[in-house]
Amino acid sequence: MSEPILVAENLTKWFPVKRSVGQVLRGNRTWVRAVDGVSFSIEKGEIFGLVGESGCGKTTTGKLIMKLLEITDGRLYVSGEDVTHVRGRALEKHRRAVQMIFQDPYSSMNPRFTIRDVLMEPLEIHKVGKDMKEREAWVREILNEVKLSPPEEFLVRHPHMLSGGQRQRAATARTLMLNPSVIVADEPVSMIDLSTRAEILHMMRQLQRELGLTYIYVTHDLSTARYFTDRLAVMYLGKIIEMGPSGTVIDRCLHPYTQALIGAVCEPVSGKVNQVKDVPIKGEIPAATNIPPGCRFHPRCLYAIPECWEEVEPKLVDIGGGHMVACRRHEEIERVGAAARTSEASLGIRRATRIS
Amino acid sequence: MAMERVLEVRDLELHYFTRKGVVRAVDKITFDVRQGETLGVVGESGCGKTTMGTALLNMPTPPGRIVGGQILLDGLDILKISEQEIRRRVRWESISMVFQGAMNCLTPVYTIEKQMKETLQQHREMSKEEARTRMKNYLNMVGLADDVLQRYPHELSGGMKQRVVIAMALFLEPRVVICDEPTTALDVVVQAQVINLLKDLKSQVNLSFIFITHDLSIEAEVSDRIMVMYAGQIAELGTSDQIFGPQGPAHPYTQRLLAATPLLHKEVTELAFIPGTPPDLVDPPSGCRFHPRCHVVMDRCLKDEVPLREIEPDHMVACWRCFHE
Amino acid sequence: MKGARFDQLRTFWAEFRRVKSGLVGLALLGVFILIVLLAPWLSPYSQADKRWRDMTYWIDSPRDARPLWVNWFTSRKYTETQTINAASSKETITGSGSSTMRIEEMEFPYQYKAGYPPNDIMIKLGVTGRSSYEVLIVRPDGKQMSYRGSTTIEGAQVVRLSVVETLASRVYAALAPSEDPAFAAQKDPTQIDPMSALFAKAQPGVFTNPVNVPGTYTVKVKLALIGPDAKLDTSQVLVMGGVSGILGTDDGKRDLWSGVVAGTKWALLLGLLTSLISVAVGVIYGVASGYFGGWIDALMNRIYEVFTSIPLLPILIVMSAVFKPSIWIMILVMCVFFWTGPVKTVRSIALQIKENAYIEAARGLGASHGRILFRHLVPQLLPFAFASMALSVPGAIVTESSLSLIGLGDATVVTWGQILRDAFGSGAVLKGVWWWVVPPGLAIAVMGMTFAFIGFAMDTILNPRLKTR
Amino acid sequence: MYWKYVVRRILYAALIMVVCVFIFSALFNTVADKVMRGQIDEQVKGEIVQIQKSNRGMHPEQLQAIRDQRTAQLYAQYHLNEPMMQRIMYRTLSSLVFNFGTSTQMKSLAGSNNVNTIIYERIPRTLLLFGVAAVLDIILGVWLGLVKARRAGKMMDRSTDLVTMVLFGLPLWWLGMMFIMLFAFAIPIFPSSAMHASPPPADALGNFLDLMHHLALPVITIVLFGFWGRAYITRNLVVSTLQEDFIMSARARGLSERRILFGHTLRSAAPPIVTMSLLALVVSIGGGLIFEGIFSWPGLGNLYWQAVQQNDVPVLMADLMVTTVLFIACLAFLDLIYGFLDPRVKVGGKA
Repeated sequence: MSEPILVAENLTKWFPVKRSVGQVLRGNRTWVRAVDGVSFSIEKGEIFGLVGESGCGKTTTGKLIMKLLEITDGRLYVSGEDVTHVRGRALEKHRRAVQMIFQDPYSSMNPRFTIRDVLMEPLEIHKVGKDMKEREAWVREILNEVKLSPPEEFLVRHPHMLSGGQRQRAATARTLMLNPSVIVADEPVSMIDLSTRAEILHMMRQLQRELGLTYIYVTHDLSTARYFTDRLAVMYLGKIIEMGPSGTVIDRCLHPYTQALIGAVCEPVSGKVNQVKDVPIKGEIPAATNIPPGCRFHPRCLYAIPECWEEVEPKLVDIGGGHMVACRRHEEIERVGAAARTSEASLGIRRATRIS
Repeated sequence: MAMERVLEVRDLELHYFTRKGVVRAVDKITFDVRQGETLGVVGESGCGKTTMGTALLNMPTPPGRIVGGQILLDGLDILKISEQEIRRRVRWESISMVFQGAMNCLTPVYTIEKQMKETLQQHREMSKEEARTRMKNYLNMVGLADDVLQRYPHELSGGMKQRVVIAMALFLEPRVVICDEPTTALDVVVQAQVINLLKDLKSQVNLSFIFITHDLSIEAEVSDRIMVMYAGQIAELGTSDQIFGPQGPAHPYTQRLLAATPLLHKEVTELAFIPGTPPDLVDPPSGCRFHPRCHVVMDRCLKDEVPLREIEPDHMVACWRCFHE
Repeated sequence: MKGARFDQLRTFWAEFRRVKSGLVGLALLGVFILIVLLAPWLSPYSQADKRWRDMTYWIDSPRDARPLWVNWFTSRKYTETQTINAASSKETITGSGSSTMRIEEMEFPYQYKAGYPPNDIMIKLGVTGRSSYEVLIVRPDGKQMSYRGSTTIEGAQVVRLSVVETLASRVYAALAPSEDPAFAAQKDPTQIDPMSALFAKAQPGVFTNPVNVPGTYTVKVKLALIGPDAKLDTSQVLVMGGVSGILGTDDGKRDLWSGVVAGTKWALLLGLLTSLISVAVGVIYGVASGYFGGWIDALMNRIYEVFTSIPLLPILIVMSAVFKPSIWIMILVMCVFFWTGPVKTVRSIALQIKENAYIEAARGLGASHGRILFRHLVPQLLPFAFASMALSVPGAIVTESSLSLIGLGDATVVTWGQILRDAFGSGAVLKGVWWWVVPPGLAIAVMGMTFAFIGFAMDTILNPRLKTR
Repeated sequence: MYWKYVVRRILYAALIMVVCVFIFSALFNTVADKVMRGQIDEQVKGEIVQIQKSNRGMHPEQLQAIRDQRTAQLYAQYHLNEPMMQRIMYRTLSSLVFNFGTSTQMKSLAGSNNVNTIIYERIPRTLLLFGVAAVLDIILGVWLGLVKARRAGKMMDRSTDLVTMVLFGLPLWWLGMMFIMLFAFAIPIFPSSAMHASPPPADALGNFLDLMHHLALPVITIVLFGFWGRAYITRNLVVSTLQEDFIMSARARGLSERRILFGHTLRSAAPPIVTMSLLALVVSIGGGLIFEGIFSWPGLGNLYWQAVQQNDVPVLMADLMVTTVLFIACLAFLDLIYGFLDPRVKVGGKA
């Protein structure tokens, strides 16, 4: 095993909730526990997926890694260095090492900038390159890298003159300007048409191989996560509840929440029209201000027993092969689920095509 | 399947008259909706699927205008009757619609009860008690408690609003319910719940759905027949088995779209994609509109406009490759 | 990069060009700017701006005269104001040395063209040294009346016939015989209107119901220059008519057109300066408030609310009454209360922009707050800033004129408000002196309209939702 | 929930008022002090003359001592010898309890020189004039706005927009002058000034009609000047509400156009329409107060003219304070209406 490039230890982000005067006087402090103690480590050249529903803290985790938000508690190491509370020069270094691709390609670039302005900005901020000429050459090189060629044609365009896919390529190009080692990709394809989605992911993977990049892929879409990532962590209410190699987590999931998530996914295969989807979960996601005691998933869990809310929250435990799960009943669940799984796996049939 | 046709659309044309020129958003499409089935309409953004949905209510958003074709509702052309007639006989009475972004489809200043009652009273003569019972019945049917009636829209979560809107679309028992991306803004779990709800309702009430979405996977879950749209036209129209079955779809566009969708329980190393971007509908490509992006393009595709033809029972395709002449 | 900026300007202009009212606004603005630039050539009284309140500067123009063009619309014409130079002059020298006396005899023929008689006739004698004079007026019907200056005066002689009391009695003496004797006996000679009688037909009713006779009225002046050093330069007779200039005159003889032209400069200056400063402050305040958020936003909001809770004009009135500011201080004080205008909108726009991922992207790249504010946020707000600047210009002008109206303006400059104050103060509204009240107000209105046209045009471009097509 | 909001908003208005009064007190501290010293000196001088009259034999030095003592006593009574900050606080406090002292020149109708009396008799008149105008303005404005919205982009919409723009930079009081010249002199159908004919009609009905007659021209001026602006705001809000999804949804439900326009569009746009129109109106009244002077309408606005002309600082200050209080009250009232109309505030939730 190689050296981990990014390590998060008990990463925590609590946002204070706006309070009324009365609450301040009574000394009530409430917090939105957006990220509530998350630990993982990512190796160089790995694609690590963070999946979960909206509000589970996956995007906040991404922003903590970017240091766009102050870390409330815990530690964050990049390339072995503690960057939890860095400032000044060290933060600048961190900014060059870790970059981010945003979800919405339509809003991730200033509409008044041309692509040249967009790509020049990181160089201007970090004063990279001797002169305009050198910078411009670098910009062209990167544009070729993300397959926006010929560069001349794209340099003078404004973002609105590009298609969604092209925009996301340009956004990727921007992240590459500073030679980063880690890229946080926050739902990079969720707003792109299905027909071009695969193209973007393909390009990203190619870049990863060529440049030795490490990705943190934040998404709610399990299907692309399975396709794109090496390892996967499933988050619920600010905590990782299951983590491991992508195939294992999806095909042999043990946490009831992961099971519900997977059950909810739609797949383009026939014969499902008259089947009711099996989503083993109840109720709605609680607010992050009011996290249930014990196991935070227990109010929605179909397997919950009194221990689940009476005793402390279960920790992530390794059950072999790097597969980790935070559920006290995972062994029983595994036994029950083994039979059902065989039928589910058969759904992934290869489709024949008429032409080609 | 020889089921009764509820809605027949013939050569429907809807154009947007913009400064840039005439956008042919819906360009001569012909299809029908049968009693008790769900017809899925799928396509990329900007292919005209939502526009088509509003056209069925004869409610194009300006600067759009229906410029040709027929919409036959049980044989009656709703494009020929007066606005008042449409309001009385078509809208909600026969065809109701769950709009995209249902969160914004409830008037923020009224309680749910007021909005539902208002709609009921517009179409049905009934006592207060009857109305109340009916509203409660339908709310319960979509899994909501009675007390939702007294709430204002902002007091409900997104999923609840979605359910209210669905309840409202159903409670006049129309012939056809158009659902425009009813699950797009929702989380995976809630989305699955809404899909289950729709499936459930379909088994309870005998009405037809038109289910518009950009996501093929969802169509596979809900639709009996699937209509694939590309650039304002129908590319392929077939049953769920024909499209998603082992045989696979016929149109190269559908094929590629399907191949671009990753499968959850299958290790896939390479996904397909379609190069290029959808065409500008002010000046669409000649011949087959898909030809610039097609991987099996022929000479003929560039020149001749391609008709929609039946290649097997219930399976229509608009592709020169598929016609054996 | 320069090219790109230019491109955006061009698209904005292309959009703007479609809004006709906006173009009209721009054209009007151009006219106003031309008026300011060409003021010295446009106004007959080029020093109107500096000497507006200097009564001696206006001595040569008629009082309460209507605009010239009024004659185009009335059947009975008002006399035009005109200057008559001596048609003939004769010099006789008597005595020598210190008792030298030169008698200058001059004739000023005045062609009177019926209608209303002149308001006044003023004889200006450009004398250096001591002199005395005698005036003889010869009417077309041969009737004459003379008047002699009572004393010898040092320096220039100015005779205003309308205020010379003895003239009234001379006119009376000359015309009373023609008047109905019964009436003439009752009439007090000093109570007649000498000007109307002077130009009236000698017939009964000459004092009560005068019928004006056109013809040549000659003013003959006999001037005695006393002493060897006494000299006569130029002498003129000014007929003060009932109409004068493009916009007439006020009761202080000031030419209103010159006043309105002079006011244009101040209106533009104070309007643009106030809106520029206050919008700049407001935009930066709003952007900062929206961008930083948190307690900074909360604090800035509170300050903003205090400022908006104070009624603008009342506080300005009291401040002006107490501190008596100059126009520059006034502009500054207006800014203190005007900056709140764009804040709320700017803040909400900034909040919206802030939500865009590119702001976060810039932060992720390590951009400083300053860079994000001035490179990403402020440029986006520039079109809005221009629109709100255009829309706040009229407010500043109206505020200044309101303060002036109530008597709190800077009296050293001529603003449209000052002119209106003089008009209202001297009862022009109640006397119906419309040519004094209408033009300055109309000027304010047209300038307001100019900026409203421009501002609303920009506003429609910026709010596509309001577009109807 | 709504009541909690009401209480909070009123408390907040009170707080803002305190801050404003404090700012005024600090800003005009020096002038107010000077005026007060002048008044005290005047009063003491008068008292000394009285003393001189009653015991003639008094020694000048003795008189001077009495005078000094009396002056010092009064200075102390009005806190004039204290440090500046304390004087400002004292002034703030006395202003907050509406204790504005005595005027230097002006008198009330009854001849009192108590500033309160002078101010109080004017408040109802200003409220009458602008209240009547505001009601008509809103009614006409919303009506025209709806008509405009229904014909958005048509001739009628554009031409009224033009009027709005033409009137945008026009001083209200100038329009008043024009109307006086037109309708009080050229075509004398309205009186040009004041609230009542002099002498006023004796009977109640005649008195009322006389008041209405005098009220008519200023009210017409304000309404004709302002309702275009209200229409413009209403039109824009209605047009943008018409583009909302819920309107499309209501139309799809088969509701009648009338119901959509009045029931859904207008009702949903009502909170911003009401508050934005009223806000614009209140602000324009803040700027239009001196309009009263043109019509010699004896209200608070006219008081500014008179106080400025007579240089009566206490009256001017008091007028400012009272205007500000009314202004803040109006703003608070606006928010309360908004809260009442918008269920998101009324029933809670994000607002």
